[in-house]
Amino acid sequence: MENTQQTESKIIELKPFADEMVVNMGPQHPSTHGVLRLELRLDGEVVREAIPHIGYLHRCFEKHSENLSYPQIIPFTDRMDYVAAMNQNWGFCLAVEKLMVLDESKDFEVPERAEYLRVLICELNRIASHLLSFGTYGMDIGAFTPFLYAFRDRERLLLLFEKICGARLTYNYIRIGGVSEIIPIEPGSIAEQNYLDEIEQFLDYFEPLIDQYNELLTKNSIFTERTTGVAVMSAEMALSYGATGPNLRGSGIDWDLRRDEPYSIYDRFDFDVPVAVDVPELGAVVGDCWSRYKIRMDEMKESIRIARQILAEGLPDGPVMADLKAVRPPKGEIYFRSEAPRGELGFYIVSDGTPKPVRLKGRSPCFSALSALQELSRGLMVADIIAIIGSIDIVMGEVDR
Amino acid sequence: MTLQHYLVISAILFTLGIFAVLTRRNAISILMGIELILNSCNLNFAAFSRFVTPPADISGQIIAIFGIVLAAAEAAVFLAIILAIYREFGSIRPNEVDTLKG
Amino acid sequence: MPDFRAMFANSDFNVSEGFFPNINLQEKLNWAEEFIQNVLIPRLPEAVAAHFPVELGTTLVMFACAGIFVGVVPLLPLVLVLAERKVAARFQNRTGPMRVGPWGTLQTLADGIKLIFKEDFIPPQGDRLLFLLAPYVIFACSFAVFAAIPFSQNILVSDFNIGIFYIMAISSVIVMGVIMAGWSSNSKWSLLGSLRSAAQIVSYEIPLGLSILTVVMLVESLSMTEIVASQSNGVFSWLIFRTPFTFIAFFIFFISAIAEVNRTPFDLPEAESEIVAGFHTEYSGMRFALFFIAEYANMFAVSAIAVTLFLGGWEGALPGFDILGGMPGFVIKTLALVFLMMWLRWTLPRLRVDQLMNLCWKYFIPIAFFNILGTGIWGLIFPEDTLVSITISCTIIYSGLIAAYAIAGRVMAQKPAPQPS
Amino acid sequence: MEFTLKTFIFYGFALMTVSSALLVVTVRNIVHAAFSLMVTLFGIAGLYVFLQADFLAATQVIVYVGGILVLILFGVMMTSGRLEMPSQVKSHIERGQLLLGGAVALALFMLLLTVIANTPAWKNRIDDGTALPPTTERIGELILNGPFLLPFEVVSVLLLVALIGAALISRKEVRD
Repeated sequence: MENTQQTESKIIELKPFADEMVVNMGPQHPSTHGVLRLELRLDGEVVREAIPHIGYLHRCFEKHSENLSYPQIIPFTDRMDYVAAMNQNWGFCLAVEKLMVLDESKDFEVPERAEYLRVLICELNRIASHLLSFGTYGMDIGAFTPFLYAFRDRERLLLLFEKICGARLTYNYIRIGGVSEIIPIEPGSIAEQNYLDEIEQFLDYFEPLIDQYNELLTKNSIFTERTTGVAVMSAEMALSYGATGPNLRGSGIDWDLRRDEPYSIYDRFDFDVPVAVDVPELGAVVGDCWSRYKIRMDEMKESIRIARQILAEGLPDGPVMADLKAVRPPKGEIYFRSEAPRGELGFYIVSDGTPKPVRLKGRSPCFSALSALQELSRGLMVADIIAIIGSIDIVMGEVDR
Repeated sequence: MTLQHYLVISAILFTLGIFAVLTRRNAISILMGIELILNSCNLNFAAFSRFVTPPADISGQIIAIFGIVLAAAEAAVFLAIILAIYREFGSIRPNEVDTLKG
Repeated sequence: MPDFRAMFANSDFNVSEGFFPNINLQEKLNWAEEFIQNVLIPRLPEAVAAHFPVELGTTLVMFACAGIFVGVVPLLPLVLVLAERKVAARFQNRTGPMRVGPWGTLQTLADGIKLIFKEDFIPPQGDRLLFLLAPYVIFACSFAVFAAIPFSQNILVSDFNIGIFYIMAISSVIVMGVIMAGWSSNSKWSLLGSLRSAAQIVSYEIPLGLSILTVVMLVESLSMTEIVASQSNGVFSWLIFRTPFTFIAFFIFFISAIAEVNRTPFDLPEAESEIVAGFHTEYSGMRFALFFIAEYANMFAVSAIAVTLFLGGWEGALPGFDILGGMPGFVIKTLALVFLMMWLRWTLPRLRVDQLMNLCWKYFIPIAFFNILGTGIWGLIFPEDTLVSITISCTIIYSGLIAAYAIAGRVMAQKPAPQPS
Repeated sequence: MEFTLKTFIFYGFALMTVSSALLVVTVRNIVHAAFSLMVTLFGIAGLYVFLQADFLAATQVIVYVGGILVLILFGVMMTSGRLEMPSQVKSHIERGQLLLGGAVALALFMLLLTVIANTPAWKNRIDDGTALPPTTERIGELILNGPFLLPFEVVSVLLLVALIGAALISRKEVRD
């Protein structure tokens, strides 16, 4: 009896809050968006601490890349953010292209037609990515129907991608120096016209739907109750955690690489960068889950605007691939960042002049955003954790790489 | 069925309740014993109301209803105290809760 | 209420009318015996009749009735599950199940058969006994509720004089099954779900009961048949239109009922995106099917209660629905409410725990108390239902609705579409 | 006494009540004890039905099973952790407690049986099966318009006090 009492008192000392419960949310959980594992220390329903554990999807992509030639790495980037694989391809290709022209002697330019195709496809891909985010966020909050609406529309987009590159999820479409020519679309051909018409039809069909979705979910009072004012990420906090993309703009910071550090041909298009503002009617404050979510809904409209401008201009003539004998960048290193749907996608590449990189490092936006989860979730409830994960919109393939 | 049937049942319940209160070492078990006792009393009231008083007089049932209400109040306060004790001592066994100052 | 003793006494037992005789709690156990005494024995040969074991026969008759009941009522969830899937599919631009049977009508049957043959997994670290018992507790309670639901004048199992009170009592026992299931699974998700569920059901029982109380105050009876009988003078004698307060009470009742049966937007106990599946996370096979059946039976039951209490029950007052004692009208009204529940489920997101509790304790319970007060005052002013009282009541309801609509419309119009940037 | 279906069911309820009450007292696992208490309470509700106290039976189920028992189970789960010690560590004191408690309880039971057996006048009163009028209305009248008005009000105040008190006691102190 004496003994047991002693051990008991020890236990009490070790565990000061007797009413605490430790729950593992994930890696197998319906709404951790893949294989994120959260170690929740709960006091009833209130979260004392949510500690993210990552690495369940780690594939050593960066180490792997050291033994691959540059074009061979592109399919690996597909698997990073598999929801927006086009943008991942593009980010990597942009970095390599930049690396290639580091040495003044070598000079090549991505053909104009390829640039247009890249912007068009990547903006459509951004819509597809945000659609998925919208749908799953609805499902996280408990509304099942928006999810199926989102997938219905995403399906049409995937068919468009399939038509141009043959794949639906991992495209490997954007190549170093241009875009893939597996399914060639001749300039000025009927095929090209048909393809652009189909995109136009999709945009005409989809644009009014965004307003419908806003009515269905964004302004739904239960949805706003659940998401407004929850997990407010202040501008300082967003900056210090390195949150980018919609998460940063959701915190009220007006920053978009497409506009502020224009790469490719983004400076030719006219588009706005949605930034969160307080919406008192709905109770939304800058930096809460609702703002982050709303940025994505607004960005879809901007992507449509860009795509429409391209469709209005028409694709320029010319080749879609630069005249590159071999991808063999000069000695040097480069860090290049681009605006992927989930934020700044950066690639740091060190080259020693061989066809394979010496070192490659990806800077994935979700990883940085996820690191804010621990601070954001303190003192909230279990249901709020789900709302936060959905609103920062992580893709585990990109976090773990 | 005679009145005695009910009285014997209620006597058994009462005894078991007393036994639980005397021997169980967990405050919640003791609460359950008390509930048994209260129930045996209520059963007695209802039985007497049926067998002893004239059929139209159902005062016994009303007393039993009051008994149920009291049991509810008692359980609520009891469990609140148990929770407070558990937070303080990390145990709800009465013989371990022996500190007068919190 | 017709005198059923008299009906039995003249021995001409009309099966179509009186197969489910009305009984009173005071006459409990008597009807089966009388059925044997008055209907069966006179038709038996003399020699058999003299030695007929009446007690045993009574028991058998009662078990047979129970068997019919237990056999027939579970068919209801089978239909409702299919209906839910089809309704959901229509809401989501899909077709729903189409493969099994014509238009997928046999899909639930196929699923049920599949579930029967699935492995019945029992968590090895859990509490085996309680784990096995829990589905039966929930199943039994949700079907015991049907014993007091009057499908029509004659089609009801039993007319308790405390009918609605009995229903509340039985449905409050479901909580125990939920806690049992959650605790015995030895899973934290199950435990969280069951505690959520218990807290939710216990809380929402209060506005539910208070809303029922307004009806009971007007009818001055707890008996389900009497509640329906008081609504027999056309649509405007339905209790929902009787006073403005019962109109509010109906909505409180219905929303609380949705919370009681754990459906969206109150489906926190089984919120699949938060706590996996709540209290039935660890269940599989037939036991899971039992939970599923019980859930849909509950859904039908609360809708049926809402129809009985507020929407006139079998007293349809809709032309053409008086066949079979008004049962089709009753079923149609009930299914309309069930459809409303499905509609809500496939449209709305889910609340959070604290919001759920806020809604209950800060809004519903005070409003429900206010309703009781108002109904009492209304009863003092208009002791009898007259044309005047109903006219005043309907006028207040309609003007209130119009005012609410106008205010809501103005608020919506003022709200600019939030446009960041 | 004639053995009818009614008596059969009565004995069923009685057996259910008593045996599950025995389980409540003897079972080690406190959650099992709570669930057997549920069966006991149901059995008692059944006995109330036999006493033609239908309102009381429904109240019993609503308040006890739907309310108090849920509270008890919540209490068990909130304080679970190291509830029941393994049986080996039972000390002498507790064995003595068991013996003493058993003796007291047995003596009490004997005393009660003696009293029941020797009570005059109405001791063998038989349920003649006469139907009582519905009780709900009478209860309402007696409580709200009769001699039980004052106790009713007092009880309602008591409930309120208990509610506030319980909320106050179990409220979590702000840890500094």
